[in-house]
Amino acid sequence: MAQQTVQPTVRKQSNPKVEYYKTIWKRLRKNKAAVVGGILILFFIVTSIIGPLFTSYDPNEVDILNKVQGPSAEHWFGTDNFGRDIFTRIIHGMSLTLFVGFFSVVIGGVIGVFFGVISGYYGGVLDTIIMRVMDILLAFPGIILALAIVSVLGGSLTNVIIAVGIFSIPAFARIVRGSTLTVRKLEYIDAVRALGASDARIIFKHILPNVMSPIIVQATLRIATAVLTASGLSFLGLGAKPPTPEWGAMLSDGRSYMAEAPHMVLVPGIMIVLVVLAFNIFGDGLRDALDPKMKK
Amino acid sequence: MTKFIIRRVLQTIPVLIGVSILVFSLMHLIPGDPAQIIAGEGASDKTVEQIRERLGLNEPVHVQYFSYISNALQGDLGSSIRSGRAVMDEIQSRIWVTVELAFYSTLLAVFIGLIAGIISAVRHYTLSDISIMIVALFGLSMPSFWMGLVLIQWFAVGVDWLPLPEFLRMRPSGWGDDWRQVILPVITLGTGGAAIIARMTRSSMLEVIGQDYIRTARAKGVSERSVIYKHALKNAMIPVITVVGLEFGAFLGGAVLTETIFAINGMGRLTIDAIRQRDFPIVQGTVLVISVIFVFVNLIVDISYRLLNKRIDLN
Amino acid sequence: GGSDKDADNADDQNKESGSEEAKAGGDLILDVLSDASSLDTHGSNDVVSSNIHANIYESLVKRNDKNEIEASLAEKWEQSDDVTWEFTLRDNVTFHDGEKFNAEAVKANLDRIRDPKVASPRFFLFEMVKSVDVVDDQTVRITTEYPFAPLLAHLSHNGGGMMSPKTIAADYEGMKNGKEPGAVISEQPAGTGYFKFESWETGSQLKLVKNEEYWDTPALVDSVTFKVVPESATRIADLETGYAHIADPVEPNEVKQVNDSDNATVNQKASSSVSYIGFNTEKAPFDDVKVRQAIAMLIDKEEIIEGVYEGIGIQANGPLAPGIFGYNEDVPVVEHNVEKAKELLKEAGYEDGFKTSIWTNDNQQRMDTAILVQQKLKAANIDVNVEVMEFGAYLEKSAAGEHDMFILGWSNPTGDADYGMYALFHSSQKGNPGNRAFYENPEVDKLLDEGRREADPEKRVELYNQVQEHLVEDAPMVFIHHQEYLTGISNKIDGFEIDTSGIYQLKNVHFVE
Amino acid sequence: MKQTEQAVLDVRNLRTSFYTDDGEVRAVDGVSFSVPKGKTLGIVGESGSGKSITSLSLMRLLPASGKVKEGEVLFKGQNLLDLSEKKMRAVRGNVISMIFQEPMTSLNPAFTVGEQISETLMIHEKLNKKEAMKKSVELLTLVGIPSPQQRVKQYPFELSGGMRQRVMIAMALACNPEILIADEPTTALDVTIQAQILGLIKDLQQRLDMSVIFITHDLGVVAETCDFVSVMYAGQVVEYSDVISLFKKPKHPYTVGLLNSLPRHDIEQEKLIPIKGNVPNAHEMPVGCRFAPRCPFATDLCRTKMPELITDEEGNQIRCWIYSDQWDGDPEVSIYGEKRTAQG
Amino acid sequence: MAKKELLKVEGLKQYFPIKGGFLGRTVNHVKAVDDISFTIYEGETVSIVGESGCGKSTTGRAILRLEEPTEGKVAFQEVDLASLSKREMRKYRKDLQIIFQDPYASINPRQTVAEILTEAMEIQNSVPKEKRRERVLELLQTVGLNEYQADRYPHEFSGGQRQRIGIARALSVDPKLIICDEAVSALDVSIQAQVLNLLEELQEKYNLTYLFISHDLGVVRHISDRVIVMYLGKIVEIADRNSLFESPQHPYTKALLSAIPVPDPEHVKSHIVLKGDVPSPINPPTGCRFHTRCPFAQERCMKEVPELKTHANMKEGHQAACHFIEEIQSGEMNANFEKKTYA
Ligand SMILES: Nc1ncnc2c1ncn2[C@@H]1O[C@H](COP(=O)(O)OP(=O)(O)OP(=O)(O)O)[C@@H](O)[C@H]1O
Ligand SMILES: Nc1ncnc2c1ncn2[C@@H]1O[C@H](COP(=O)(O)OP(=O)(O)OP(=O)(O)O)[C@@H](O)[C@H]1O
Ligand SMILES: [Mg+2]
Ligand SMILES: [Mg+2]
Repeated sequence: MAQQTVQPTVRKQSNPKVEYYKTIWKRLRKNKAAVVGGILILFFIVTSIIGPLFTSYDPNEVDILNKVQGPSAEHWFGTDNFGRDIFTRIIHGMSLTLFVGFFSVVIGGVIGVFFGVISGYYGGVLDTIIMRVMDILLAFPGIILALAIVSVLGGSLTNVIIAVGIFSIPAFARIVRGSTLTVRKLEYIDAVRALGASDARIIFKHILPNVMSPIIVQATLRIATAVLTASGLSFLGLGAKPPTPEWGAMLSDGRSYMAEAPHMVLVPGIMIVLVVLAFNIFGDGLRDALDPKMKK
Repeated sequence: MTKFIIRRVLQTIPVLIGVSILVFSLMHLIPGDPAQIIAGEGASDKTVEQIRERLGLNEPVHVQYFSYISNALQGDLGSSIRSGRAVMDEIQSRIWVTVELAFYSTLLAVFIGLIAGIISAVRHYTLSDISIMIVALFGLSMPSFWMGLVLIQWFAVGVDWLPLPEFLRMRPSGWGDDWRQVILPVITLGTGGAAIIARMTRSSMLEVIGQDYIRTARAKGVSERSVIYKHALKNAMIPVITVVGLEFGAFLGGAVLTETIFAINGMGRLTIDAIRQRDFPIVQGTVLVISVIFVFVNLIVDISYRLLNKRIDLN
Repeated sequence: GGSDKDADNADDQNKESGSEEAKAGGDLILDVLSDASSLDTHGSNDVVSSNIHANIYESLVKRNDKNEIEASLAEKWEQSDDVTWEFTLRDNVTFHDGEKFNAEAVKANLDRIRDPKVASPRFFLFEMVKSVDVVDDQTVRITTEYPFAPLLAHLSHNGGGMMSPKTIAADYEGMKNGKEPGAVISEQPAGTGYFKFESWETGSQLKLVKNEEYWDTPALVDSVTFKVVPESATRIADLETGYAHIADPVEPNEVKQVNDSDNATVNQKASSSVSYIGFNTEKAPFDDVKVRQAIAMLIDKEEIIEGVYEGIGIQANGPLAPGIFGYNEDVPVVEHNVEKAKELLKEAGYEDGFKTSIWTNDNQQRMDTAILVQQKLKAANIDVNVEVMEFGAYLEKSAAGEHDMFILGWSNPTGDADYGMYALFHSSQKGNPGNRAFYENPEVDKLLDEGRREADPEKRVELYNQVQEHLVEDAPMVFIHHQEYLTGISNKIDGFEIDTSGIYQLKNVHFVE
Repeated sequence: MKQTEQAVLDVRNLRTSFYTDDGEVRAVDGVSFSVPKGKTLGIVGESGSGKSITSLSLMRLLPASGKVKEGEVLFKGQNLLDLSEKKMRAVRGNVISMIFQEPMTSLNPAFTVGEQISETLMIHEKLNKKEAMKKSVELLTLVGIPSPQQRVKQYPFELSGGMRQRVMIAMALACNPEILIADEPTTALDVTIQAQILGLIKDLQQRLDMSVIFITHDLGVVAETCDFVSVMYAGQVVEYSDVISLFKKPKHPYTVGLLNSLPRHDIEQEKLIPIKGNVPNAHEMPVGCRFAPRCPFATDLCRTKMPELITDEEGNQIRCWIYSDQWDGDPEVSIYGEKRTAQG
Repeated sequence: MAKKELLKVEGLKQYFPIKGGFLGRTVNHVKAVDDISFTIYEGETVSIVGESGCGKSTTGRAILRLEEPTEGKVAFQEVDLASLSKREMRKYRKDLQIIFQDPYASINPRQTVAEILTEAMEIQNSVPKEKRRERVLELLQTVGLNEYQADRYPHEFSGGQRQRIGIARALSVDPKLIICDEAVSALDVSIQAQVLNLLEELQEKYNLTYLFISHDLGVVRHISDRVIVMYLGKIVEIADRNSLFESPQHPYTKALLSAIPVPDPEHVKSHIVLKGDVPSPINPPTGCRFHTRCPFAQERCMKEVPELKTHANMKEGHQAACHFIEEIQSGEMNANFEKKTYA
């Protein structure tokens, strides 16, 4: 069978590991969307860390006299119904939003990946059982699950994170299972098996690293979904506890002022869009960069 | 084919049992006593106890579950502990509106998503591709409830060029009275789906366009138009259809926010209200029905796979 | 439907005259927050359901706007001794289903609400009733187990609404076949009220039509449709676009928007309810009255009313709203005074403050209140954690006494001090029945018990005044305000009223031009 | 030689490049050959030597990143590279047809075999659906598929690899093309099936008087099916000759190397003599002769200057300094002498 | 030469279940390998040839217990591998190694060459930790790679070089038997020759035994001592190399040999073109599995399974499974062959 030969790259004096990541990095850099998304994400992260140092208000300081004011020089994004500075709250809420996105994906990802890999690697009855359970989770209306969790554990950011995390388990499990099935069939897995490697070694050293790219891509995209879901939960009154400046909650607080003070709804709304957008764009770019088929 | 369908239907049984156990245990884990909620803030303990007795809530949980499931197997999903109406009736009067909403939203999503995705794929890396994808990403990133609120604000407070309060009229049942009522909720719900489908179509088309058989078609002298719309699209539809199925499912379960904002009396709101009121039978009923529909939609998806690509062996 | 169209035509004709005269007919549309849970007046205990019930059912007596008991289905009544009451019924009344209203009907209703099999959530209203006897067709006798002064007030409550005995019998029949109590009644409710049930699509809308055979002057509009619109912004949109005639409730911060619009105004009506911040008086540090008093002084009620309720509502000094029977207008006012509060805390040994939590359910105003409280208590170094819970969980956990501070409200549909205080402060009512502060004061218990049994209104007022003084002293709660009902009313209609317990009075509503 | 014979297709100095992230890849860099009427030209060479890209360049079916930079593809004197896209479409599948290596992936999984064959007929012969289907059945009979009536209604996955390849052939032959390009048509197939297919192509060629371009890396196949052979190395033609002389008297050191590396089942060999080293990196082609780094005869001249493709009096072509006047190595060197004899 | 048995396969069967029906029951089996027996002696190279799907790889995998065999015994140095627990088997894996066809898929793209080789030693603990690096470099040299390439990633190597990495990995644990599953099929001829020569050198140097799986008869003739021909899960012929190539006995072997094009334009050769395709191993033909394509097939072939044995006219050690070997050989039986000569 004829095989397209990948030519040996004979570049000298370069660390191969660095070289490997350099290739990905290079492709990633070529992808304009990924660059824009990455810069935005970086911007958000940096702002969420150092931003609070530069705001001149306390995010929770009530100032009834100045409530519901439109944007002005003192209050760039105006004030809310307690006279709190929306700009300050947005900045302080940024880390929360990123937190929710990040940790819920970590929870969903770790559990989902674990079950997906086990399912795909061992197959058989175990696979059937795990996948049926995932079907149950998938068929179970997510918002109800979240509602139940938040009701059991109480409304807080942590619980929203748990809820959204559980939401995303089936997605990870399915993707990882699929990739595991492909990787498991590859000959190098048989080769290490023939060397006497244990299942644990095969899974952790050989399968996981090779199913990483779909996981990473899924994770970035899921962060976006998580942020949206969390804000939806806040909208239903199940989000972070007040007066936490979580954006979904801010948005929900502002809705009865929509006519009077649209900025209360527009500002957090647009911020959510921007963050979600950034992760989506980046995730997309990453997918293209990691997928050799998408190479121009 | 029939054999396949029967098998798939049988396979859903364990899933549904799992779902019912899950919802049953969740509902019982949640703090909040239905008797107390029915009795209200100031009812005496005696009243609460009487209600609890009447609802059979004093039985051990597993007894409650088995009596529930044995009734359910006989087609009796019980009755609402709040209104006393049969769960089936409650669901029946709401399900169609939700299904319709999901259906129209899916149609919108597919229609816009496919067109955008194909254009984007065919002209990939051109300006139109990039702008379509940017718009799609925006659609995807917009919280649906936010979009709903903004739409309502526009239409209600009125921009002069769109003075159509009819858009906002709440419907007594279904969409009977005025088709325009359907527009805003469907836009609200369908936008995200359209974006997802557009992106899926694009990547699927790009993948297919690189396949050997597309080259074969060109080598036969087939026109470019035919290559795209005949040879590529039919193959590219397969992953898109999966997404369509999942989206439909998500629309069904996830319409709560849209239903709340547009005062649509659908399954989502029924479920949420029932959870808040600890109306166990209703919650169990709605979750089961939504799960059944979800499973059913996936079955349809699998059948359409088969119709699109005879290769897929249903067994 | 058709009536809508008729109304429009009528509007057109009236345009020329421009006069504001009452005009019969038309379909009145109300956007309401949520749906009734049951049409069985014994079957639920929420305001939304009551609002529907009030239009279909009538009670033996009713309260007028001055909080005085008036005749309704009972023409007159007398108390033969402390525990026996005799009611003479009107004889020209029939139920919507054609049944005659008589003493049997009254008995059937009052027996049913007390039937443990029915397990009515409104049982507490008639818990003290020992028996209901038919004296003759037009006379009914009610005997209570102990002297119970507010019986008439309780009878005026929606829970005392009269349903057709035929439907009651049918409902019992249904229960035999495994139906839930009230299921049959909800399908075909029949009362004596000025509106008749027409149709109900649960979760979506409920329609009532005018009762042409009403024993008194009938209602003015042809029909009333209650539509469920959970999202406030959407209700306002409906009102402003003229699609709905009444929107209830309007959020405090939307009042301005509605009043500024050309086609609607907000109807404000003082209520008989109270909002409060309670303490778990069994739990440290709130078992120390000084701490409670200190916090009462730290909280700035005015700021809460201004900040959360846009200045709408009356500051509360006690649990009873002005106008309620037993209201004490001389009760001392707790002033907002940070310095004094700090002193008290110092005396109590909490000079450096403490950590605690405040619970609320996911109601926007209560959450906002919690935030303001949190801010205010910071002044005394009290670190408050706001816990938001979903209502069901909130009720269960607060009834179990797991809380520190909590925000709740209490409405008073009977307009009597007993309803307004017994459940909240009597030590027998701890937990679910209402005393979530777990307040216990033997003196107060005694006064409340006496208040119930005392027949003489003068003496009762005296007893309740004392209770209110105790409450200020003991501070089991910080009473924040008596809210006002905010209802959006379209300029197309007139004659709308709402009573102090939040029940719409739709009899005189009519369309105008 | 055979230059006298009429050439249906004449490829002159074809150069095709890909423009990738890493720069230009000259996949085809100076390819010339001609295909006489009714004869078979074989193109051999290792993987990546540019065989497929050459054929796709002729058909103008290069992927988006590829471009023909230079050269002419003369079909009966007409340069195909100058045709409008529309005219080119009329050529494809009609005058020049192509069969690809992977029969499974080269057929559209979503359409029946009949639909796919008919499509060609409907485009070029303007047949209606029914006629086209009828003709499709005939074509399937022609390529030796049993019960063609049923087969036309089946989908590619329902056929075995060999049958799929027959369908591809039927599709290619539908409009009686003058030239058939077969790009490794049997590589994915088993030997016994390969034998069937090769026999079939040969058979049809004779019956329809087609010219065939046969691309393969299997020298055995070349020996059995081709009249002329073009040997490619790293994007260039290094040797072109009739098949007998190529095997008997190979001239290019690479051709010799290939033959020596080949294990044979029909004779016993002591030892294989491999070519040293690897095919050069597409991005870092040697400056001189591209084979020089692996060539046992290479001199400084070879390493610094690229030899031209020269045509000898017989019409055979060779790209090697040894046959030029400038050769600075051993003047007595005899390349084909290095070839192991059959008796090993 | 007294030959020492290294591997003895007896009655090996490998059936793969086909799931289907309600609730995914097993409805049928792919009889990938159906009762085969053979022996490999130390230091020799035995090849298995046959068309795609005839069960060559499955045999190799079953020997290594990469798939648990359905039935049969695989004795390695007289120890029945099938009877070992998974843990014990892992120790034995040191002696049995495999090299795969696809040089791209058979090494983990995320490990450097050194990591790949070290891991093998680590798993078997065959080389002390401090000596591993040294051994890696040694191995690289053995397979003709350079030391400086030790820390490179697979994508930086060409196909032939990767195959060398695969060989080095197999060698790293000092195996006795190496199964080469199409180990050179994916390589270009010029590279293939390099690798084949390497394999031969290593065999001499370390007294390795090869089970060489291939469909390329040229390669097989070049490298093997003995050859096994398989058809649809069964062995149809076993013989030493010369005997097989010079006097093939089974009609299938004959057809196979004749179907291969010879790189010599002057060699005019008649091909036996078999009709039809290889039947499905799910429902293999009854009797002799080759009868559906065999030009000599008789009634008997459809009913009786022929035994693999040495017929009268055959050399010692040459076995074939056909009812009519002798009749065909003597020309008594007429084939309805389609014989054909190209061009
Ligand atoms: N799309 C592409 N982008 C960049 N380079 C390409 C592309 N397609 C082919 N090439 C390069 O062009 C050269 C020639 O490829 P080609 O497919 O013609 O080889 P081949 O001789 O047909 O090989 P094989 O025997 O493997 O089919 C190779 O070096 C390959 O890497
Ligand atoms: N895991 C499996 N499950 C089901 N069937 C299998 C499995 N592995 C192999 N088979 C089937 O067993 C048969 C023999 O396969 P095997 O891979 O051994 O063939 P092979 O002779 O190595 O072919 P090739 O030359 O194509 O590599 C084939 O029909 C194949 O489809
Ligand atoms: Mg090629
Ligand atoms: Mg194999």
